[in-house]
Amino acid sequence: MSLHFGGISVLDAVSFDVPRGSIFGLVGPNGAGKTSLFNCISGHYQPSAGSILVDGTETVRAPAWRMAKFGLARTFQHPALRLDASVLENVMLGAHSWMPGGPVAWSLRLPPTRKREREARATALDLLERTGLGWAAAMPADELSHGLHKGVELCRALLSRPRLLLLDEPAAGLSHSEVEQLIGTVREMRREFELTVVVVEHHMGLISALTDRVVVLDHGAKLMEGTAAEAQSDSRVVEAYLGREAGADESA
Amino acid sequence: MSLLELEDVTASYGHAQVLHGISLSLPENGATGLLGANGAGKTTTLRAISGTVSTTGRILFEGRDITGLGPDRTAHLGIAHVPEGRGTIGQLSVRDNLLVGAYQRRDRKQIATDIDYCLDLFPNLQDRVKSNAAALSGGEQQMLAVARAFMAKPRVILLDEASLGLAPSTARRVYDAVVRLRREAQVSMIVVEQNANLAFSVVDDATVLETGRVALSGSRDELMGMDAVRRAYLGG
Amino acid sequence: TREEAPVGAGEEGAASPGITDDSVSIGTSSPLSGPTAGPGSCSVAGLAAYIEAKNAAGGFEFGDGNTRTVEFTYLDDAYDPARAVSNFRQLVDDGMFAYVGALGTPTNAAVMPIAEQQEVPQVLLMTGATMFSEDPEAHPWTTGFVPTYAAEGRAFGELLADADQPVTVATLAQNDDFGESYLRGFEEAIEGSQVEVVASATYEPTDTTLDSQVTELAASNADVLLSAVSVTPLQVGVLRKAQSLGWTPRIFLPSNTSTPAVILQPGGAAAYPAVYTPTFAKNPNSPAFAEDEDVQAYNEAFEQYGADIAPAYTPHCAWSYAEGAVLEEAFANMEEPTRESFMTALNSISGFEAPLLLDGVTVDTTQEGEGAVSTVELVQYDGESGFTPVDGY
Amino acid sequence: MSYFIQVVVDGLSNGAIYAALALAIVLVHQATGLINFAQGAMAVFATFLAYALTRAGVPVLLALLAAVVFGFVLGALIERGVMRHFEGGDPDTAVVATIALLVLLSGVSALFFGYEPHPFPSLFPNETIGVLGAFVSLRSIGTIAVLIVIMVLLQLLFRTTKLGLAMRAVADNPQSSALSGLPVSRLLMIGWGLAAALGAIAGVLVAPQLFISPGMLDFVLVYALAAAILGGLDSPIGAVVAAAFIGVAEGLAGAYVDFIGDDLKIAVPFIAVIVILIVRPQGLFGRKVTVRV
Amino acid sequence: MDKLLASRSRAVAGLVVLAIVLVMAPLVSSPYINYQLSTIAVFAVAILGLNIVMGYTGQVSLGQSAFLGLGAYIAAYGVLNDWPVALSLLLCAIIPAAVGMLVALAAARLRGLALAMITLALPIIGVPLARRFSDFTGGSQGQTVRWLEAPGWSGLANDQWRYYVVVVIAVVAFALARNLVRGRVGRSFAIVKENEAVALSMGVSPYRTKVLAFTIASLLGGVSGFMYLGVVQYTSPETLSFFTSINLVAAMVIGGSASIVGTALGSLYYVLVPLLAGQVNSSRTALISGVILLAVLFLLPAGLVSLPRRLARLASSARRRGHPTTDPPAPEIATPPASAPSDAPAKQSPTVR
Ligand SMILES: Nc1ncnc2c1ncn2[C@@H]1O[C@H](COP(=O)(O)OP(=O)(O)OP(=O)(O)O)[C@@H](O)[C@H]1O
Ligand SMILES: Nc1ncnc2c1ncn2[C@@H]1O[C@H](COP(=O)(O)OP(=O)(O)OP(=O)(O)O)[C@@H](O)[C@H]1O
Ligand SMILES: [Mg+2]
Ligand SMILES: [Mg+2]
Repeated sequence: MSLHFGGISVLDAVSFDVPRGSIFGLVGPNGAGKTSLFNCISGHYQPSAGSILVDGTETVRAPAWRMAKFGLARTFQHPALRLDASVLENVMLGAHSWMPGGPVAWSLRLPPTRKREREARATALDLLERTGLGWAAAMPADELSHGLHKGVELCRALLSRPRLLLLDEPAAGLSHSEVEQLIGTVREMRREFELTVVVVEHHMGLISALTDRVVVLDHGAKLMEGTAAEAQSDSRVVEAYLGREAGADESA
Repeated sequence: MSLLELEDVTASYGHAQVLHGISLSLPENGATGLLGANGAGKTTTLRAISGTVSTTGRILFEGRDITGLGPDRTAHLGIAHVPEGRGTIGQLSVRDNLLVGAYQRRDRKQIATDIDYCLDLFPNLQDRVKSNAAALSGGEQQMLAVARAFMAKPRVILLDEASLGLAPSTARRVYDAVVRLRREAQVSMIVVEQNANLAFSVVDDATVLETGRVALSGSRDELMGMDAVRRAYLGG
Repeated sequence: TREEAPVGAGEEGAASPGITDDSVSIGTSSPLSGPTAGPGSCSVAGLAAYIEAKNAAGGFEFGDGNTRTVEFTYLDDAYDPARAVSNFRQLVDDGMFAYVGALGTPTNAAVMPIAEQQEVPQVLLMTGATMFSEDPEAHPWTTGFVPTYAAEGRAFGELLADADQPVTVATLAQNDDFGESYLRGFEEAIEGSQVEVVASATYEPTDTTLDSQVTELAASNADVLLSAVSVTPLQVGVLRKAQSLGWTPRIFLPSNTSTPAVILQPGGAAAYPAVYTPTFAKNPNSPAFAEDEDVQAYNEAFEQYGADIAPAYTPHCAWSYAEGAVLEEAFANMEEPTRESFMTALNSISGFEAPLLLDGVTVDTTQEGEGAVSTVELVQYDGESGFTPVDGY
Repeated sequence: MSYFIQVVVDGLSNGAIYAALALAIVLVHQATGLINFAQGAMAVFATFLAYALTRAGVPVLLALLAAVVFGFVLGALIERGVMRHFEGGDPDTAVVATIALLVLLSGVSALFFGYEPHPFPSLFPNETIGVLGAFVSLRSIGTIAVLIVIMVLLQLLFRTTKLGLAMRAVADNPQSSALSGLPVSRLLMIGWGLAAALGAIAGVLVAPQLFISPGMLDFVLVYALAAAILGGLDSPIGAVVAAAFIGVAEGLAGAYVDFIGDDLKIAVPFIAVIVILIVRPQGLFGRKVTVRV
Repeated sequence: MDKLLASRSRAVAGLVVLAIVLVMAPLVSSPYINYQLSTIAVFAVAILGLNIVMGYTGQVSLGQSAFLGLGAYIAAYGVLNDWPVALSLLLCAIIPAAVGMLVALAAARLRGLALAMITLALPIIGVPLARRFSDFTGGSQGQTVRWLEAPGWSGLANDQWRYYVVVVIAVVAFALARNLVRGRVGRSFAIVKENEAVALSMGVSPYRTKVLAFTIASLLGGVSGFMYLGVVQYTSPETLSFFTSINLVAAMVIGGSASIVGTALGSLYYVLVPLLAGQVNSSRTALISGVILLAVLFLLPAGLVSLPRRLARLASSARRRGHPTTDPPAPEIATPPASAPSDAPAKQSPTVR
């Protein structure tokens, strides 16, 4: 798969395969094209060439908003929430893709819509509770600190009942112990919802602890693929990405 | 005498008070870290200093009370704040962003040199000097925000999670540059950093915040020696 | 039901609402803000000046022997029909006896059916739209004051038709009822004569300039330009543009956009072989009438009671002042303090010489299909600040 | 042929009227990111000062200068006293505040001068010259010349000066700009002041033709908005080109397409603008806003 | 929970009182008051549409008056051709909705001011069109009707009958709109306003959502046109003028963007302020309305709807000053430093402050 913007080549013939049920890591230096790759999968960008198969279905031509129906959900590198709305209301958006009914049904409040709304609310509260955000459900999102927005986004993505979850730097801005908790949550969720997860992260601790396999991107091209440990000992990866001492530091 | 002194500072967003009396002091050419859980008030403390949140108490900079001065005034005095999240001016090019950073300066020639220095430090930016900042990757934007603070030639630099979204090697490079800045240009700094390993590699001492109050503070070695701190921030 | 019944209709002969033994309440609504506020304010200011001056001099004599002061209330509708209706209803609610002299076609059109249902006089309207005077049977409570636009157009048509020689005409008309009636009157009058309309254009009152229309008309090189434009700056623009294109036809201007100081002089009208306009009232600012008694009375009254409402002069100021006198005349003939009696009195005025009306122009409310003033006199611009009577084409 | 040229020339001189106000809209948008519905009313307000001065016998050029200075002060004061209150809030509220200013300033102008249009002396001789078989008034030529100068100056201001850069930065992201030491409030004041001063020039240029009245620019504002948006909102050149396009398209449609006629000719430029925007949402000369996910 | 129930029963009580007031009002008021109340209902529905597309979905629309006018013309045509009222109402909803949808289908890919420009063109082109097709519209003289007169069985006066008709329509429109913006569709509006990329990732098509919002707005605009004709009994090109649109936008923001109650307050404002200004001084209405508009914006930038909230805030902050409103519980995750001070008493070297 490739992607160009004007003259700039962002992704250059990248291919890889994510096995069902695995947690897959995507790492690489800044500007390597990780987020852009996510954007291609989620349909926000149209790849210049190549194909993307989700569960065997070609999705490159599908409009982005249909991707949720394919069971795809993602978080964003910069959390994007409705700051004026409550945390719960933000999470509830996740239920959009599986809730039934159009404008007519909703303006008449037909019984099925009410039932689904209650159901979604309960699930949303449950998810918030389990990610440690239950106390914030009723608060406006802008009263939460930056770090907590990530958690809200995760809940929103999970509420859409995804099969494939794309996480873009979920640990950015979290302290060490918070990262530990995040790792726990993701593992638990994967088990429970039979998720396949692709995660972009610079936090090598998280990558090592969480992922089954990683792909390393550099300048839009695939540098290597293997386990996290393999990646961290690969000299090209250390050179291009980790930097010598940092690599040693982080793998501690 | 300390360069920057916070005395019993409180801060609030609208009606919600989030800092409840923070005191802190940053010596000339010093570097201090701010630690704390999400929502502890680290960002808000930095905002109080740069004047982007409503504040009471006393904040002294070079002995002068700067409490309540707006961000442009504090910036003018030499306090550069690298904010959390997207701190770039999206619809300006990378170069223009750097020029904005140097707005207060008059030394044209030196500005050009400094831009080159920044682009050198972050080769990613070099390739994209002409594109809009908003097109950059997350990490590239973070680099640009840091570089813009450098361009201001500040006396104090407030770094709010400057390594956020940076690749490990790049993060290292940022902090190396910060250390060099401190050594060569006598810049003092307050560092907020979740990656405590990085933070402790540059600071002399640190303060731990907890729900808007100072929970403890001490020198780098003292803190690193404490189990609780190590467990929470260093993962050891 | 409540609304169907005329407001306050009571037993025979009892006083209508809004009138007591020593006062009567009169209301109006006109655009006092927005683009039409100039004429709108003037159509209030002149009337206010007349009424207040008369009140100050003791009040109005009524046909039933009482002398009453007139309480005059005016509201702003900003040329918005919904607001005009609201104002009308408010005035009725506050006990208005009659609604007098409102300016604006759509606003009055919106009020008309309600006035009818409630049997409230909506009279001496400051609009020349034919709909307010063409069918008194259907709209017994509504009358117009100024000559209909058609009457003005007709006067021009007659002038040309009478000349009995081939004349080519270009017309420029506002794309609404004003322009349409103007042209209708004109075309009716030239029917069967040697006068031929060779080019015509229209414009929207919101247009910024009419250059392109004038350019188009100039291509016809017609002998006469009938410029039924009611917007001051646009009319000036027309006069300037035509001569700048080297086209100097004889010009016909409507009565509301032919003030020498504001339109003719800035427009350079002296460059044209002749500029005609219909008129029925004296221009109080014209030196020619400086010694006129009516004008002096007007100036005094206006200075005191009207200038606040309308800081700038448009002919509507003089017209609505004259209207005050017509109102007085109707009051004088009103035998009972009822709206019916008022309407009867008002509809039977004829040959009345109101102040500020030109010699020879009289008020006649008995003719069907016309406003209270229906005679217009064509005058010709003298190249300075006045007019001279027309001596034929 | 000469008829065609005349129609085009007329269209251009109409376009000049729209362009004058469109430039002010572009300026304030570049400096604050807002659309200012009161732009016309502010211009009229300043032009009334010039009007009062000329009536008192001051030469037009001096009156113009006075109006420009007054416009600047007025704009700066409005920013300081009114608009500052709405900065950082919902932009819709700020835009409605400009609507309030529009109503209020028209009301104040009317308080002193009434709603009736008054003649206004022209800066340029009231003569016409022949060009290519068409007649052009010196006033139009003068207006266009002044506009082109302003357009170039604005382009230079935004693209090459430090002030222009700072204004763009503030309009885009006031928080980050302030942290870089940009005097945000002063820059916003300057932006409003300059836009209002420019508005005053526009007012004095067009008043001889439109006559001065509180509502003089109300409807011009609609055209000017269309021109500014079609031009790309951040491009002075774009605004002028778009205004010329709108003026000429309207004139040609009225002159040559019979079924459109004089009443509907206004639809032609507006529909053209719509079609162009659908194809090129950033406008003719606008730079695409970069949005990243 | 108790709190919830309490606030719920308070809301129900409020609604009951409101319903009683709405039902009783016309019986005790003069035709003039009823006219004003009816116009408030008319413009409330127009502003409601505007609020859906602009307040909730974030798409600037400067063309709402065009749909208002279109609806009024359709209704007037219906009166002249003796259509049943229900048919008129239906067509007044469907035709403007269809027109709005067509415009939106072409325009909804745009955002911000480009979109505003397109909506701005609607009244600009609409006015001369209305003049042009005078067979249908009555041209510039407009269309006068006698319509919606009280049937004999009702025992009501016309003004009362009309009041009930428009208030019933308005109440239904408000109830439906309130439901709509609360649930799934409302959330899709909100996220399109906030961030189209997020909308996409959550399965919301911004394009379809905008088209939907525009369609609903035009539908409500058309319905309000129907009501307008019923109340004013007249329509003309002035009804769809551009400046009406601008005033509607101002009223919407003044009432409260993205708020159902705010919409009603905005309409109240739209109708009452000119009256108020006229009471003060008819010759200075522009000045006075401008001052009032600015003053309200200054005091309540979030709209009239925020008045109770603001008063409550003021009152509560006066009562319990200095007490933080929301205290997040000590986060469980970050316990170590939280307990550090007590674990490590003062004899330890770090300065504990
Ligand atoms: N919409 C766009 N327009 C122009 N360039 C783009 C666009 N999107 C991405 N790019 C460029 O593509 C490159 C890759 O960006 P991307 O965001 O995918 O990087 P990344 O790997 O996620 O980096 P980071 O770790 O910093 O987030 C960057 O150089 C970026 O500037
Ligand atoms: N705009 C705001 N309005 C109201 N409350 C806010 C706002 N921003 C932050 N807060 C609250 O202030 C407190 C401190 O937030 P702050 O951003 O300073 O935390 P932090 O220590 O920087 O956290 P993080 O590590 O997540 O960045 C938090 O409880 C947060 O909920
Ligand atoms: Mg990225
Ligand atoms: Mg923070």
